[in-house]
Amino acid sequence: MVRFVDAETRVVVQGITGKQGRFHTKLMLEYGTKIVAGVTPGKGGDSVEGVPVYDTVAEALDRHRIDASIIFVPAPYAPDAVYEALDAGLDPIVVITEGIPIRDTMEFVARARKSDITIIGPNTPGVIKVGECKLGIMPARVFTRGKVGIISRSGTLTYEIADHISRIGLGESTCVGLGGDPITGLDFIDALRWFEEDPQTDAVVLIGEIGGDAEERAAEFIAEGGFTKPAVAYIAGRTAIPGKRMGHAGAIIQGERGTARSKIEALESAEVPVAEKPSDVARILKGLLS
Amino acid sequence: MVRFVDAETRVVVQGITGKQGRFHTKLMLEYGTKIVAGVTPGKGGDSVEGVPVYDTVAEALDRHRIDASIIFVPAPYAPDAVYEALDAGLDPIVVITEGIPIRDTMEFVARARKSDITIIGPNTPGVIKVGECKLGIMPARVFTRGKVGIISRSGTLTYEIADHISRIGLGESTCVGLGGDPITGLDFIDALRWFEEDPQTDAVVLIGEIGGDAEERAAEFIAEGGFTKPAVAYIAGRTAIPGKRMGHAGAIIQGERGTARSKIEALESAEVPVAEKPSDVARILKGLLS
Amino acid sequence: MRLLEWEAKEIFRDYGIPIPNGRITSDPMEAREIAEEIGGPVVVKAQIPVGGRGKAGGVRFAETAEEAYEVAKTLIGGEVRGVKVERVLVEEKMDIQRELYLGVVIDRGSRSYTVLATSEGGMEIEEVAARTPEKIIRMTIDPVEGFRVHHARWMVKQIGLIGRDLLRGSDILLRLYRIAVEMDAELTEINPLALTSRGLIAVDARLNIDDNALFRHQTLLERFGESELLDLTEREREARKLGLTYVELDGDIGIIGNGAGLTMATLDTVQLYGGKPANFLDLGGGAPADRVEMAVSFLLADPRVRAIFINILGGITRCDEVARGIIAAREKTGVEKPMVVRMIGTQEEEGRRLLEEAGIHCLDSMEEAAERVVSLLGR
Amino acid sequence: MRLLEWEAKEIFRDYGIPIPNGRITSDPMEAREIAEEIGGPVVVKAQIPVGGRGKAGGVRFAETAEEAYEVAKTLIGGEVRGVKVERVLVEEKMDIQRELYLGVVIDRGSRSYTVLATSEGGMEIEEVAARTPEKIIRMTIDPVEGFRVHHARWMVKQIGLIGRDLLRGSDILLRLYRIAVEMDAELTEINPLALTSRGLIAVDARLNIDDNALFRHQTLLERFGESELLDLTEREREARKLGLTYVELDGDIGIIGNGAGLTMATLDTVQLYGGKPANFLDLGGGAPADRVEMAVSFLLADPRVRAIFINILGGITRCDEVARGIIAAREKTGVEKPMVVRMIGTQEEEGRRLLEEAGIHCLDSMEEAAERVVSLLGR
Repeated sequence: MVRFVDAETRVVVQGITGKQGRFHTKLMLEYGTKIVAGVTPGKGGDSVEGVPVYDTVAEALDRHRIDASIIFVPAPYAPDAVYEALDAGLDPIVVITEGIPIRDTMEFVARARKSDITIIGPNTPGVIKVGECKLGIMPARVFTRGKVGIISRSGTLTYEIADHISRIGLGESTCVGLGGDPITGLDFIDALRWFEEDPQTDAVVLIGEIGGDAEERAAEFIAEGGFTKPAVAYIAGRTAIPGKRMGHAGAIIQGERGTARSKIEALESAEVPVAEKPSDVARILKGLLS
Repeated sequence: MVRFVDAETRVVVQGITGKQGRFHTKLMLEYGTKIVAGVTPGKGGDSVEGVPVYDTVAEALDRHRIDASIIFVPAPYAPDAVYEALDAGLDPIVVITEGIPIRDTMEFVARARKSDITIIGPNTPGVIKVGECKLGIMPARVFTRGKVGIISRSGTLTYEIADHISRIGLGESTCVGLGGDPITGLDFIDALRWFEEDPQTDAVVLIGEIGGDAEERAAEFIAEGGFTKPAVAYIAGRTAIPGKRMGHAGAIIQGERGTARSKIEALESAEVPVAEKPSDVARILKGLLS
Repeated sequence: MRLLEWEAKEIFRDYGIPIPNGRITSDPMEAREIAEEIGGPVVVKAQIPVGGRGKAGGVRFAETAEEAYEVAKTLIGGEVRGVKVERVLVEEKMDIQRELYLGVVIDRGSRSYTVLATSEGGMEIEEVAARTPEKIIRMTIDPVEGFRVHHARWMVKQIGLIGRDLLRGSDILLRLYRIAVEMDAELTEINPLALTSRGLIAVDARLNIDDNALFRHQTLLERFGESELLDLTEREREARKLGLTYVELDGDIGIIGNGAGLTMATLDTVQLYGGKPANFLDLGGGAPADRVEMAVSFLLADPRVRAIFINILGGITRCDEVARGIIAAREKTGVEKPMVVRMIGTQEEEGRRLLEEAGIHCLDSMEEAAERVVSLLGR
Repeated sequence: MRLLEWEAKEIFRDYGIPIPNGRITSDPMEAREIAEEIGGPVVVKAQIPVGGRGKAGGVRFAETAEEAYEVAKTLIGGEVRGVKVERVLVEEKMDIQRELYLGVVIDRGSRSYTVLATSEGGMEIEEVAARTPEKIIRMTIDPVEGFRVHHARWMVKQIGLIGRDLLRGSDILLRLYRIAVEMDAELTEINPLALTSRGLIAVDARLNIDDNALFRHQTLLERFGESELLDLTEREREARKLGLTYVELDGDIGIIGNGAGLTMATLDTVQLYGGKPANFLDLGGGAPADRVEMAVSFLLADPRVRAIFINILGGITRCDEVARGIIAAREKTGVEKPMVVRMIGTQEEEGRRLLEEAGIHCLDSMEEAAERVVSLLGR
């Protein structure tokens, strides 16, 4: 079963002494996230923003109760960090790192599934439970507490749409970035299952983009009744051309697969309205929820 | 839980078209073993001693109900054959092949343990339930049906001792060869657990040899009450010299570890009589059982 | 990184997969020599990084060495499917009895390698999937368990190989899987795998490497690095040198965004209002002023670009840095083009102030900004 | 296959494990040159396949190149622990601050690799295990899951490495594990791993390869094959060439059995009756007459052997083949030695008949036969 975060989630930051790790540890602490330890091999004994740093997750676990991990380790070493978190039983594991080889991701995701541990990412902005816990790099400012859940393959587009949802007065419950890579630990269906059960979520926004068939599979899941709350979608990349990678490693149309048209059609046939522009999402939601 | 064989066990012979495979298929059939299929990749459609040959175990399984496998495949390819049998869920898998690299054995044994499948061997003469099923290469002649179980690291020494036990009128129930390699799927303790539960076995003979500490661990298991029936042991290699491999890959004294003395002392302190000569085993047994 | 046929074949050969005799050349004279060495009918194949070569005349047969020379001369320097042909592969023509297909792809849904085999080789696997899906044998590989020889045997048996061909075919399939894993391939394909009098031979080869994994395949970059640029436009090659995430499109509105999704959405919205984007350019997260400057200057220098739309949602990215970059680009290039900036988020006020001072008005809404930039061009 | 120190170090170096500067030589003059190149105090180490070299004078220090020459001259051609020294390794002397131990062994009980580390380097691990077992950090590796860098970090942290040394130490330990797996090692050891001013350095190296896996390490056999024979006696080398499974012992009764366990039991029983076995010789399963002939001839040719005891329990092995082999050996070598044959099982009658005809009496019981052969020699 998928696991996200809340006010009680106690976190270790892997790669805490790097530039990104330091910066976001500060922002997450400011948001109220319970970061109890950091890990950077060879830097045991240091501290970052008052958070003690250990050489290994095992040592951090000897001293602290820890539930979840967020990983800022560079791509060549990130899989090692994931295995360390998996071995420690941390759940969820948020992998911020961009540029991890697909093969590595496939392998650690497979291991995580065997242990029933949720991996969010890689190449994700993370997950936020608005007002309680931010386990990621998203700007806090765009989120206000409310009833809309967001599942997204894109970072800035999430902020764009969340900003509209906040401004229109709906607000968000939990927002999760699946990550921009072709293979991610979490997919739309996993997240939809979670939101279906989440009492704090009344409706969900799906933000997709070209590449793969995750949106089509999500549409099928919804059509089959797997998710019953109101849902609205936005798909980026209507103008993308086949064979070209549009920024994200996962955003590429291969042959006739992965087009925005295919995704939009699938969602619409599952009776999920698909917004033409990002700003339409909030308006459609408002209509559905009133 | 360990699984051995009986009159109902239906068997596939992997590597059936090789010289050894053919020869022993004939002998096993003569003994009454239910060999229902053979496998040799590229030889699908042939038959050996009236047994149909398939290219893959999967195809054999499509046509026959099969429980167990015996493998006569040369060492470089034997691990592949084991994985094929494991994937098919066959149990037990008897690996006759000698000369398999230890690393390969460690890996397939680990996988078998995760699936709770019994691997007998490698480098084993196999297992026989006397009068019912011979899944191995042991000469049938030395065995007569009776009440003594044998667990052995050595082939010919098993036949030697079984011959005495047969002649003295006790006879054997089930005899299993653990195999002469340093790492084997089955060890003394696994087999002792099985014999403890086997209603047809009144006493057990342990035939050990130098190298490793399997006999010491068995002694400890017995001392702790894990096996409660009468047991007699014989240990080969009292005269072996350290650092020299005595025939079997596993029969080597390393430093001060793996000596016959250490094994004999451990067994005797577990109150298991250790015979000085092979012929003493049957005599001691007779005393214990009368 | 999409390898060319001959590059993929070199790797296949390194892994012990049988390929036809032949060599690569950029010289028609050498093509003749290669054909002479081969001493029989040959095939001359344009080495370009796009599919559908055959139908477009990029694969030609030659009965004699002289004919090979003529064919090579026509192909080299010419264009096939809009791509300039720099080199051809001259290979012995095989006596093909049957054409099969073997492939290893990444399946996003199951998050694992999927091994594919079909007896219907010679056409695109998508075509087979559409026409006769039941003829595709498919196996999803657990990344932890791996793909084993008995799986390979089972698969090639299903596509009709028996006896020695079953052993050879499963061996080839296993090696193909090893290539996929060890080379971090996104796609590994033999199509067709030909059954010939000499046994099974990989007549065509495809191998696409995961760009994220190139750091552990340095020798690959050294061997084949140059051809990686073949399917990029001039402008895309230039952008790559600068480290910009840029895709060329055929419109006239230059687009800069931060984040792949937002930038794509910006293109889509511009188009929705009737505009035509000239490009995709994603600044990524937290771009400093000099990077922004580089991106803006790049578009200012593009003669196709008649107006620029910059869409920033500041999270890690700071609006003041973006503003400084924009201003510096305009000053240093001295190029004036209509510019619409939408910018909100981190350090928004400071950024806006800087832009206003430089005479650039800033908008709040991306839709409004898109509408504006389109109307600037009079649509 | 037990590699010598310098051979193991070459492999360690291939895998990126830091080792001292130095070279192997069989010439004292060259030892001087190496010492000159190194340009400081050196250590000259006899390359022999037995432990306990140091205490036996096989490892000597030299302050100058001249001294290195002298030491090398003493060692080369001499004996250390009963083994002739053919080559020495001349290496820079390290300034050792601490001596650690890292090792990867095969643990029969858990059926897996076990990784070991201790801060008490420089002595045999068995000694540490006996004296201060609590100082050995031990990790059993699931062959399916493998050994990962965080495991390595955790282990080296336990033996006192911190900061950069923790990263280097875990890196070395991970590489050591990779060697164990990829080289099919039974034992892989760095002892001591020295903490020096230049960082961590593998001052001594051990690497024993699983003989059963040598088929996939052909280059290893090519590089180091000859030294594999160093710890065999002359007679054992000869036997190996003939493909016989033979171990030399110091008695006078030649033993031949079929099956390792039965042959060992035969030695034990002979000794029990007061005899002294001259060897272990296992025919294996199903030996044909010519193989038996070769084995018997081999013992007939051994001047130490005063009587031969052949113990056969025929399963796959056929008694008639054994009998033919024995008779052929006697006839062809023309050597007469007292011979006791115990032979039962497959084709027993035919075998006995053949032997009786040749004047060799056959016994049923191995104990009886053992007693007989001992009494033949008058004990």
